Amino acid sequence: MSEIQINGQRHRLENCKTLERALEQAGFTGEAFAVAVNGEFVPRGQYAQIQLEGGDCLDVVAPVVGG
Amino acid sequence: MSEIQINGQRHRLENCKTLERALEQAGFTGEAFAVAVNGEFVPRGQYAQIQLEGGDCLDVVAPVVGG
Amino acid sequence: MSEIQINGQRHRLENCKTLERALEQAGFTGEAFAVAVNGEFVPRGQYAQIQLEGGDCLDVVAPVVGG
Amino acid sequence: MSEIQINGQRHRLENCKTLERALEQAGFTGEAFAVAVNGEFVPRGQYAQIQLEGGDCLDVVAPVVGG
Amino acid sequence: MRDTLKLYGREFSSRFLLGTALYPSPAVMSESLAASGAELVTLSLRRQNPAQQSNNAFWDLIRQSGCQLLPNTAGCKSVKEAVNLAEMSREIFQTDWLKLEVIGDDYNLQPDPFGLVEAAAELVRRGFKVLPYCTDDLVLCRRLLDAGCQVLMPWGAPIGTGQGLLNRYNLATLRARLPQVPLIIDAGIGAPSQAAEALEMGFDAVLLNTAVARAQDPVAMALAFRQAIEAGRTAYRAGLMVRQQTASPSTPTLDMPFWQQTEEVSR
Amino acid sequence: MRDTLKLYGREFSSRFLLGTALYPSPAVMSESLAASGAELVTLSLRRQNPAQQSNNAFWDLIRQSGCQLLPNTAGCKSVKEAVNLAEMSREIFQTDWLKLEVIGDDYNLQPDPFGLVEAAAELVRRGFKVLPYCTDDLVLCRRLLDAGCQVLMPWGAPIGTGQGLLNRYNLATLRARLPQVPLIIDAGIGAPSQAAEALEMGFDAVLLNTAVARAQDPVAMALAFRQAIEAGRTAYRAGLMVRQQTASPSTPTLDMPFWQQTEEVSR
Amino acid sequence: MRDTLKLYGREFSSRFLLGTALYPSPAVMSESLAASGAELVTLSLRRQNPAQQSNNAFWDLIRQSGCQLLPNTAGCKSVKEAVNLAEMSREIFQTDWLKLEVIGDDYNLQPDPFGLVEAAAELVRRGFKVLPYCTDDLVLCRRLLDAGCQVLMPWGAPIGTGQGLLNRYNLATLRARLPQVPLIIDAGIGAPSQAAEALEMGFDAVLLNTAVARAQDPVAMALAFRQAIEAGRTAYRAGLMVRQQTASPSTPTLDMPFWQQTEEVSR
Amino acid sequence: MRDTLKLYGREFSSRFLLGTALYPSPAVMSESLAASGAELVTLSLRRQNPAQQSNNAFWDLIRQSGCQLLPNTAGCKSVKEAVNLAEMSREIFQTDWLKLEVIGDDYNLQPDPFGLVEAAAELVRRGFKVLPYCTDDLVLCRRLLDAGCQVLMPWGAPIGTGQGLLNRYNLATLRARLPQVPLIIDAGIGAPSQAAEALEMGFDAVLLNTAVARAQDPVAMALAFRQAIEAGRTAYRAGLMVRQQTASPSTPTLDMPFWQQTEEVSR
Repeated sequence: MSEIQINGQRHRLENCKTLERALEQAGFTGEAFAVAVNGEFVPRGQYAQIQLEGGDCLDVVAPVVGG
Repeated sequence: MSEIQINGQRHRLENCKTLERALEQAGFTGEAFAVAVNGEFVPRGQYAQIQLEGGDCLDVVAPVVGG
Repeated sequence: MSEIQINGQRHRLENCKTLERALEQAGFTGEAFAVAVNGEFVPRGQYAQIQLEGGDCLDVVAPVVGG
Repeated sequence: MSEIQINGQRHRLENCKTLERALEQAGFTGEAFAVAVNGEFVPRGQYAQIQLEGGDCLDVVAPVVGG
Repeated sequence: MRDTLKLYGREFSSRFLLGTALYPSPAVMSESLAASGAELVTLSLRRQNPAQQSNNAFWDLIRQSGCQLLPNTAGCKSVKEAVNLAEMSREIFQTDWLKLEVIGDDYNLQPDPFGLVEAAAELVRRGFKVLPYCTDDLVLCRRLLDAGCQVLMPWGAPIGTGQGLLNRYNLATLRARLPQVPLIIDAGIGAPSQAAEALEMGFDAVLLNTAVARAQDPVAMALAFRQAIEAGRTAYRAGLMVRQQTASPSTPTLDMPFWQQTEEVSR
Repeated sequence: MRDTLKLYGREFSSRFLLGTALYPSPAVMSESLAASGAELVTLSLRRQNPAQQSNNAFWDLIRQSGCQLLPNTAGCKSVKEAVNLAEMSREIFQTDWLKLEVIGDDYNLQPDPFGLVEAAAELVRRGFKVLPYCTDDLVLCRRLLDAGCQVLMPWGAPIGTGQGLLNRYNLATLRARLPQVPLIIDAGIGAPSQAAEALEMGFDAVLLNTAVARAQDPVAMALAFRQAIEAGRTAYRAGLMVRQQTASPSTPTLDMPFWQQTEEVSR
Repeated sequence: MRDTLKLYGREFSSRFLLGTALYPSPAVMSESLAASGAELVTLSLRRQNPAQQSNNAFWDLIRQSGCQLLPNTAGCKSVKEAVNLAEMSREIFQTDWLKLEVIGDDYNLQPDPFGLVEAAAELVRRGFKVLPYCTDDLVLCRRLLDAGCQVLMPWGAPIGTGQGLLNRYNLATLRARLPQVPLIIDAGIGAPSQAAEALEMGFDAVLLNTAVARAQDPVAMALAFRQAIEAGRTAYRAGLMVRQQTASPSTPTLDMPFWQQTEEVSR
Repeated sequence: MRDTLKLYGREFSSRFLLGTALYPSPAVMSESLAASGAELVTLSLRRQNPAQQSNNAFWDLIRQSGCQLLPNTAGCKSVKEAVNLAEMSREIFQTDWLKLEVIGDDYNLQPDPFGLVEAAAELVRRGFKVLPYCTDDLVLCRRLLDAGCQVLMPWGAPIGTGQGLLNRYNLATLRARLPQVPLIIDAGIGAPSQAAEALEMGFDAVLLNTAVARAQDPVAMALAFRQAIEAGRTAYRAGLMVRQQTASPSTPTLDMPFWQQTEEVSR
């Protein structure tokens, strides 16, 4: 059973192999976030195609205050 | 024939012995000036009483710009 | 029995009425000090003549470090 | 008859084809200078081997004051 | 609660006192006064020759401006001169308010601390409301208060230099030690940023002339100073951040993405 | 003719860019934005855990503010991080405007001149409108222009210090040598007087955050900065007086009364 | 021709006057005096209780140092106090030289300009050679000269702060306007570089205490000040370069090699 | 233990590096070198026409001075120029030490951070001991260390201006963050007091030229700088007093006489 990381947290990568499913499973819904896999930005339109592999590192980011 | 000074200029002091007459004679009319005799302020109300003497120094001042 | 002050401390003024005796009695000997009575400097030469009175304030000062 | 430049001045490049001869001809003798051909440093030891061509730009430099 | 400037029992909404000299024309002067929002303007007295009496454009414009007059004793070097010029001002301008100047040096035009205290005491006795042009010397300032002055006007720099606040240490000391006294920075201000800083430091107002009159566009500069002085006062009341020696991020550092990559980078 | 700030072809009437971090509350933030009159506000992206998704008060308030968004890449230390965070910003915020930060040191939070130029070039290639947070180094600034940046944002002092304009010489050089380039002082400004000075020097705008958010009253301080920035700009256009070394009187010296007495005095 | 400091007709080869207070021990004090090369040292008088009379280590060491004594009136707030303490000094120390202090404020320890002039006049009458600790106020300085002082000692900053020269403008004015008067910067100097700057400006000497006594290694710091003061004086006499606004190369630009390549580069 | 300056494994007792340009005459130059105590002197290379070869007075004097040579690459704007001029220096001067200059701007003569790092890396590869003339940018400085430089020479201000230490904040940061690296302030120093301050801040040495060569008396000024640099170093090692915000008396306040009178006074 392989694993991925989402925002530095371990997640079990079950039969869901696409980025889209992994995000759903992890509870990311709606529009207000963006994603990078292994430090590379992935446009929202490609979530369904992207196949994840064990060890992949996802970053899911949302708006915060900034200076 | 004695003399007085008005604003540093010599003036002949004829039979007019009062400050009031001296000012008239020198052409100072209206309200927009004030007077000192020998460096001492003289209130307008006293012009008629003040007797001038030869050598008296009058200052007649009016408003100017200032910082 | 009247009193004097030396450097802010009360001292009994006994039969010694001169400044000279008062200083001896208070233990001030040698050369390395100077004296003021009631805030007025008293030259060393006058110690013997100066008669003290009750309530007199003596200052006895000596060299200290300074900037 | 081709030409070279030495320190920005035109020089006729006659039958002397080596850097060594060109320098002699131009009057550079002794040790107190260094040379670059077309902006590339040429060690003293190579003067005899280097063949010049028309259009070559020589820099011959010597010590000067500096901060 | 409105934030007003209180001087000798009167309230002013403007903290900008402006001089009337050195403008390219009387018209520019009165437009500048209007743009500045100043409620107190300085002016002076000089010898007049009868011929001039008729035309005194500036004087009419000042009266039309509706500003309160603050006559000065500029140029006086002795107590006697200052006191008598003050009396003449009071008679002509019908006001007992006075910007007291006793000049101690012809070159730096600084106040004479000794003559100033003596003249201030005499003029207070005579019922004047004295606003003394003084230095940033705390002891002098206390002497002026003892003499009966209720407002002080320390210099920022010599008149007409535009050098700004030359001795922030002394000025900060004045402000800290005389918290209840209205303090007006008078002279030396050359730029709106300098005026804003004076207000940020807690000074109550600024008085100037040259920096406006000698600007390329005096009317616009009068507005700039008005804005800067309001800004400085607002900032003072809003409580400036504390200056820090070391940097600290504004954007949150927590939950920064890519930290794995960052590690690689640092490897 | 209206005096507007032109950045990448857009016109802004405000010269005050404000950050959204460090406020005591989202409500205070949005009141401060309103008081500041800012038309461009900075914000950022951080890792989110799904639970938070629901409540994002600040984000709703920003959108309501109607301000244009200027996402930053705060915290990025490598070109790769900055480029990818920029892409994520563009997707979420639907804007190709970017405040580019490539941080070169964790303590002074200064820009990394080398990474900055490389990242700027790549992001310009990708169609971003890059506003780089840079130092006051003229050569760096020209490299950024060569890379395609049309606006530069040199620091005044390290982020969050409030030290103001640490190197006036370098900043004045930048302004003089790049007269056509919009220059925005970004970071280090601690007081409105400092912002006013930047505008007086000819800088086109100021971007800050801590000095407002960490004021005792952020909303009032936002207003103070707004006033000071307007003052500084007005002053720049009005032409500041030339600073003088020696004093010169504003009140006329001619026709001074009492000169006889003066003589006696001086005798 | 030897460059000496002339004060009241005496010549000194050292331009460094040093205080004797605040040292970790009397031994460190006397080593510091030796290292400083000072020829004039300040000390004071305080109430003594008879018990102490015996041990007065510092006093013996001072006498052994061979330095000339400059007693001060530190702590005096009134003319009467200063005058009487001066008389006591003269009797004990057998010198009519006096560093006159009349303190006007307990917090900034500044001179009281009014009491100072009065005390100076009285003490000059009584035959003292008065070296007044004064401010940088030109008018005050002239009053002290009128009172008969032949040397002035303006402060750089408040005693013990080490803030250096707070008001360079006023100090430069003093130096320029009183070219013939020996001027000694007294108080506020915290670092040798500040002392050097004072001498570079043309001041004749420096008097300090805390910066040496409170250094981690007072003896070494005394030497550092000695070197810096000599450096500043040497520089003043050697004529400093004129500060330039724009850069200019030191190395010749003529005959630069590679200009062809340079052209290519710039193409 | 002797306090020496260690650069690339060599020890120097002098912390003053001096340039050889701009002197009124070769004789004055060599006297100035002698007075300065400098052990390292900078010089350069320029195109020569054969006629000059014979008379090269300065070059003979330099060799007689016994100083170690530090050739510079002044005027080079590209990496190629700097590298080739460096090679020519090494051949003529028989030294692999090099003051590396890659100029990024003709007006402020600042270093080009980008070309500088590239040239430094190449020259280190070629076996040079590189002393780069750089800015006060911490990230640039670290890149130069990564490139193999063992000494850094940040500017104080642009060459020939004499403006001193323009950005104390950045310079203090450099010193604090690179505690083990020899740091030499190069360029911009105009007065010995500025050099002393640099050493007090912990900088290891100072390199300058114009301030000595353009003094009215260069030989005396060379001595003044030598003294000031020694003073600053001594002070740094002796531990400067901590600057205080408020005054504190040096003379003891305890046992002040006359306190009764004082009371009366204060009544």
